[in-house]
Amino acid sequence: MGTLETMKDIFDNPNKIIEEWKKDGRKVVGHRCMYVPEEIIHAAGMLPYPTFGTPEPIKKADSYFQPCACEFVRNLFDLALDKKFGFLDSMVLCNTCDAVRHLYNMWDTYVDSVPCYMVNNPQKMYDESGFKFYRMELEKFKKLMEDLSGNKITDESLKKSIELYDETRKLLKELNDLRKRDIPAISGSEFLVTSMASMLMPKEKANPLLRKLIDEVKNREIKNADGPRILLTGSIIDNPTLIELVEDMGGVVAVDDLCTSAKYFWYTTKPNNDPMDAIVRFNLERTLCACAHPSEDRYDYLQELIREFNVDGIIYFNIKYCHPFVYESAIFRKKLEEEVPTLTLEVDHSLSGLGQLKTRVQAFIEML
Amino acid sequence: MLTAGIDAGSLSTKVVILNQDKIMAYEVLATGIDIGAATKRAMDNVLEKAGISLQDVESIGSTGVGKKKVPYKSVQGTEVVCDTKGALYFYPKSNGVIDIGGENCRAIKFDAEGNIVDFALNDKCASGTGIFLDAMAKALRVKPEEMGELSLQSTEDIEVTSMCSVFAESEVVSMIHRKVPKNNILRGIHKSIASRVVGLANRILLEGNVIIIGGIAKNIGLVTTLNELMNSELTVPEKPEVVGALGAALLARERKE
Amino acid sequence: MTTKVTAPGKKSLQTSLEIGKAVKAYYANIKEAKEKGVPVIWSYGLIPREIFNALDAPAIYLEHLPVVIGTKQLSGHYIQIAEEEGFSRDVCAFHRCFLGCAVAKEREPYLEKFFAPPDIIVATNLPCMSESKSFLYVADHYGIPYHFVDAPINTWGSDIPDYAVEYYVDQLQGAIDFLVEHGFNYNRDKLKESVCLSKRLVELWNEIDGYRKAVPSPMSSVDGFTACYPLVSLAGTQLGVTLYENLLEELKQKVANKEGVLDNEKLRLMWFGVPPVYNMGLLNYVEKYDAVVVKSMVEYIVGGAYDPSIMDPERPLESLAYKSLVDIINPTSENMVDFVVKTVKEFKIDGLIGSVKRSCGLLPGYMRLIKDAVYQEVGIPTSIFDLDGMDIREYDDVTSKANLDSFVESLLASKRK
Amino acid sequence: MITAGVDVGSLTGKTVILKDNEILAWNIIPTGPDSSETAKEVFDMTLKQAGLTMEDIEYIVSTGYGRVVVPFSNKNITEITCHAKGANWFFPSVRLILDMGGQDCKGIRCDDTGKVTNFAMNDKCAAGAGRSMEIMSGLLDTPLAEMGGLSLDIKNRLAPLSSTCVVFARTEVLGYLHEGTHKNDVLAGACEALADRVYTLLKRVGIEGDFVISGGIAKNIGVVKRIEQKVGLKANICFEPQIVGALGAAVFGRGILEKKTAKKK
Repeated sequence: MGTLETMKDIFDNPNKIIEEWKKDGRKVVGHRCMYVPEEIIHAAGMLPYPTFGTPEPIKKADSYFQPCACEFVRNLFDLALDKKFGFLDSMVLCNTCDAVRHLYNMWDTYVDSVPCYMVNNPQKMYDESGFKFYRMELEKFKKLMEDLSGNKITDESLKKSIELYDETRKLLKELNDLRKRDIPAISGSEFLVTSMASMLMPKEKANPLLRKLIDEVKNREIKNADGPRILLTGSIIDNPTLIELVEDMGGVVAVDDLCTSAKYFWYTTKPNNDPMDAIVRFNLERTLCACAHPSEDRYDYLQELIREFNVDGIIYFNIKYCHPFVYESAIFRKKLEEEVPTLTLEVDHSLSGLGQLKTRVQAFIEML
Repeated sequence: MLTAGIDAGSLSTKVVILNQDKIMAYEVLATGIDIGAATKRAMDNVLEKAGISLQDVESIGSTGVGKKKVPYKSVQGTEVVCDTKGALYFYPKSNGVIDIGGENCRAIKFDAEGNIVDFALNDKCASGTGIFLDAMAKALRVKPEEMGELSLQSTEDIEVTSMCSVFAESEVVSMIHRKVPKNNILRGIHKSIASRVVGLANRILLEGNVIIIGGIAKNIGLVTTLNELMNSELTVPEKPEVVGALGAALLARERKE
Repeated sequence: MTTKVTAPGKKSLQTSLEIGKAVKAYYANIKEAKEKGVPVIWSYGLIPREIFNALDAPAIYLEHLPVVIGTKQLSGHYIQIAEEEGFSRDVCAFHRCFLGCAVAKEREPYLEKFFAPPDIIVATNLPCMSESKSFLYVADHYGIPYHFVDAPINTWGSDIPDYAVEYYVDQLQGAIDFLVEHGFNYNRDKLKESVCLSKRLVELWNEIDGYRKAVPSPMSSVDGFTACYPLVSLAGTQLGVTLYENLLEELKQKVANKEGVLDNEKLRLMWFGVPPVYNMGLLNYVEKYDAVVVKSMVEYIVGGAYDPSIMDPERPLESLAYKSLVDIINPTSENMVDFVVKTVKEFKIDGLIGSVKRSCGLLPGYMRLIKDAVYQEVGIPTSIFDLDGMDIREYDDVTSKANLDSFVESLLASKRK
Repeated sequence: MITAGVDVGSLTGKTVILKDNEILAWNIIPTGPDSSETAKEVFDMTLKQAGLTMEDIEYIVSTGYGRVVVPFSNKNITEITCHAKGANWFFPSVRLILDMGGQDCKGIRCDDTGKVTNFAMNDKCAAGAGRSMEIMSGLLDTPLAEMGGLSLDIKNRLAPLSSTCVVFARTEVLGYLHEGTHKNDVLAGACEALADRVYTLLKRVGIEGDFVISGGIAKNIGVVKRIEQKVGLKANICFEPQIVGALGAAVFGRGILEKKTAKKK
C-alpha cells in the first residue's frame, strides 16, 4: 500500500492510533487551536491529539449553544457529549475566538467524562509583556502535564520534543513546496489528508512516513493541472470534500492557509537554549491566527503565499458565524482584489448545500 | 354546561364544542386571509354538527395568533396554556406536550400537578414546518397526507441537514435533480423536521410521557421518526389538531366557574 | 425602509431626563473638541474610561452610539451600508451599525449632533474578540492610527494571579503612551481622582440597586437602560456622581411612600441579553399583566458590576486592571452565572427573559448555563427566544409579544397554584 | 454553423438554437421533477420548431442548476458565465448584470466581450430570492405576472418586510394579511425587500456602466422599477429575459466551434 493510502487510512480511522498508543497505559491529551504547545504534552510522554470534527449535522449541541455559534465548535461539543472523545485523559483549549472561549465554559459544566483546561495566551504578538505573561501560563501548564502524566519534563526531554515536532514541520513544508511547480506533485485534497494524518499520528511514526512519501511523489505529476491555481483560506477545514469540490471544478489547489495545513508547519522554532522561551517565541513572534493582532502580518504572509505559489485566485471558505474570518475576508477583500480575484463563500461544517457551492466555485474558476 | 374553544391559527382554524367532559363536535378549516370570516364559518359548521345554536353556548375560549380577531366575546389564552390544558385533559399523568403546527412548533414541560415548568418556541430559522411540508409535497408531486407512509418505505437514510426551511427546500430540489428515490428524500425531510423538534425538546430537557399534538401530528412518518430520535414514550391523541381549541374551551369553563 | 410598529419606552423618573440632557452635552463637547482640533478617539470594550479622563481625550464608545442610532429606528439603514461593504449578517449588529455609520457618505441631521469622525482608534478584545477586528476597517477607511489593547480572559475565577494583572497594566500603560505620542498629555493625578470618582459612582450605583430591590419596584428597566449610561461614558467624572446622587434621592422618595411602577405588582421579571433599543416599549408591554421588568443584565454588563472596594486611587492602573479581569462580562469567568443567580435572588425575580441576538458571539453562549443555574438554585424559569436588539429589520412584533404573553401567563398560572 | 444552449433552472427549462449568430428558435417550459427529462423535452420542442434534427446541431452547451444532468450536452458552463455572455450578445455595452434564478440571485460584472470580471451571489440567509416571489404569489393568491403591476399601486402604506430572511418574510406576510393590510401594500413590501437584497448584492460587485436584468424577475415591473431607482441606472431588458442564459450557452458553443475549426486549419 503506497504511503498516500497509509495516510488516508490513518485519516479515516484515527482510533487505531489511539488503541495502539493506549495499549501500554500511556495517556492522550486533546487540544484545540495553535496556542496549546504540543511539545510540552509530548515531553511528558503523552500523545497530543488535535481534536478534529466530523461532517455530521448537529444533534444535541444546539440545545446548549444557541445555533448562532460556529458549527465546528458545536460539532466538537456534540462529539464530547456523545462520549466520542472519551479516550482523552484531558482536553486543553486556548484563547482564540469567542466560540472556543464558550466551549471552555460548556465543556467544564456539561462534559464530566473528560476534564477541560484552558491555556491563556495573549492575542497581541511581538509584545515583550505578552511573552512574560504567556511564559507564566506555560509554566503552569507544564506542571499540570507533569501531574497528569506522572513524568518530570526536563529541558532535555523538551528540547528533544521540539526537535521532533520541527522535523515534522520541515518535512510537511518540503512536501508542500512540491506544489509550487506548474504541475504540482500532490493534489490539494491529498495534501490535506497527509497533513491531518501527520498531525494525528505520533511524530516518531509520521516523520519516516513523510520522508518516504516525499521520495515517492518527488517527480510525480497530478492529472488535469492546467486550471487556475487557487489559494484556499478561511475557517478550519477538517475534511477534504471542499477541496475535492474545487478540484473537480477544474481548479488546482496550489496552497491552503488552513489550521489543518500551512498554519501548522509554516514556521519552525528558532534555536534557543531555554526550550520554554523557544516555545513562547515560536507562538508569539508571528500572526497566523485570524483572531490575533497585528493582522497586517497575516496580510503580508498571504502575499508571500500568493507570490511563492503563483496563485491566480483566492477562495475564503468561511463557516457560518465564524467571526474571525468573516471579518478578515471583509477587511482584506478590497486590498486583495487589486491583485488577485477573491471569492468569499459561506459553508456549513456539516457540508450541506454543496449544490449551491459547486455553482459558485465553477463560476469563479471559469472567470479566472 | 356547553362551552366552545377556538384556535385561530395562522394557517388553519379549529373550533370545538365541549359538553361537560365530552367533545360534542369539532371543525377544522383553512384560515385563509380573513381570520374573522374563517372563525365564523367554522363556528357555524360546528354548531350545526352539534345541533345547537350560539345562545346555548355559555362561554367561549380563544387562542392562536388570531385570538384577538375572533368575532365573539371570548376568554383569551396563549397557545402554551391552552395546549397544556388540552393535553392534560386526555392524559393527566403526562410530563409534557409538543405542538407541531403549520407555522411553528412548541415544546412545553409540566410538573406532576400540571403546572407549566418550562417551554420553548422554535427559533426563527426553524419555523415554517407545515408550509415546508406542503412545499415539499408539491415539489415531489405527492399528496401531503401520503408523505408519512411513503417516508417509512425508504431504502436508505439520507440527510437534509439545514435548519432553514428555504435552504432545506433547495437541498431537496438538488436531490430531485440527482434522481434520489422519492421515498428516501421524504425520509430525509421527516428526519430533518423531527431533529428540529427533538432539539426543541432537549432545550427544556423534556422526557417521559410526551403528547404530540397539532396538525402535523397526524403524519405517521414524523411520529415514527420522533420515536426513533427521542428516548421518551410518545402518544398521539386521536384528534391531535384540535387539542389547542379544546384547551381554550376548558379555560373558558374554568373562568366561568 | 419605512419603520415597523414600535413604541418608545415609558420612563417614569425625573433623573432619566437629566441623564438624557447629559448624553446630548457629552456628544456636544466632543464635537466642540473636534472643531478645536483635539483628536477624537473611538473606543469600546471595557477599556477603562478613567484613562481617557486622565488624558482629557474626547472618546466615542461603540456600545453607546449604536444605541442612539437604534432608538431612532435608523439602525437597519446603517447596518445595510456595512453589509454592502461586505460584512455578513453573522457578525455583531452593534459593530455593523457603528461601522455603517462611520463609512456612510452622509448621515441624518439628528445623528450629526452625535457623530464626530474618529482621529485615533483604541480597540480591545474584551469582552468579545471580534470587535477589535471591525475597528480595523474603520481605521483603514479613515487612514488613522489604530492601537490594540490585549485584555486577557479570566480563566482563574476570583483569585487573579499577579502576572495577569501586571500584563494588563502593561497593556493599559501602552495605550497611555500611544495616546501621549499622539498629542495628549497624561496627568497621573487626574487618573487617581478619576478612579476615586469611579469608586464613588459604583458605591452610589449599588445603593441605587438596593432601593430597586424594594417591592413594589420603584423603577423599571426602561429607566435603568438610561440610568446605566453614566457607567458607560461618565465613569470617573463628578457629573456622573451628581446624577446618581439625584437618582438615589428620587428612589428613596418613591420607596418611602411605596410608589411603584405598578400599583399591584404581581410579577418581577429580569431581562438577559440586549433589549430591543428601537422598541423599548416592549419592556412596558408586560405591564398589562401587572408584571414589571425590574432589572436588565445589560445595566451590569456595561460596567459597575464589581465591588468598589477594589478601587484603590493610590494604585490606579492596578485597580483598573484588576476590575476588568474580575468583571462579570469577562468571557470565561463563571462570575457571570453566579452574578445572575445572586441578582435574581436579591431582586426577588419571578422569571428571566433571555433574548438571543443571533449575530452576537458572546451573550447567547451564556443562555443555557444561566437557565440551568437559575432553575436549580432559585427554581425560576428562563424563556429564551430570538430577538435582535439592534437590527430593526429582524424585528417581528407578533412573535416577540407571543413569546412574552406565553411566558408571563405560564408564570401567573403556576403562581396562582 | 448551428449551436444550441440548454438552461435547466430549478423553476424553468429553456433552450435556444443559434444559426450564424441569429436566434433560430427558443422555448421555455416549467421544470418537472426530472430535470434531464425536462431538458430533453424542451430541446425536442425547439428542434421541431426550427425544423431540425439532433444531428444538425454541431455543439450543445448546458447551463443552469441541472447543467450536469443534461445527457446530450458537449460541455456544461455555469449560468453566471452564460448570463454575462448572453447579456453581452443583446447589449454589447453592458458592464453590470443582475440575474435572479429560482434559488439564487447573482450580481455579475463583465468586460466588453461578455467575460465575467467579478461576481457576487446572495448569502445563505437571503437564499431562494426568486423562490420568495413564488411563495408570495401563493400566499397572496396573485399570479406571478400581475404582482409587479399591483405592487406599484400602493393603497395606503408600504408594509415593510424583512430583507434578511425569506421564511421570516413569509411569517410577516401572514401577520399583515390577518391585520387586514391591503394586498397591494404587502406586494409592495415584498418587491421592496427583494430590491433591497439585490441592491446590497450589486453594491458589493460595484455599480457602474450599462445595466442588464435577466431571468424571470425582469418581468416583474414592481421589482425592476425599485431596483432602477435604488441603483440609479436604467435597466436594459431583452424581449425574453428568461432565455439570456440559454442564449449565452449557445454563443459559447459557437466560440468553442470557431476555435476548433481555426485550430484544424
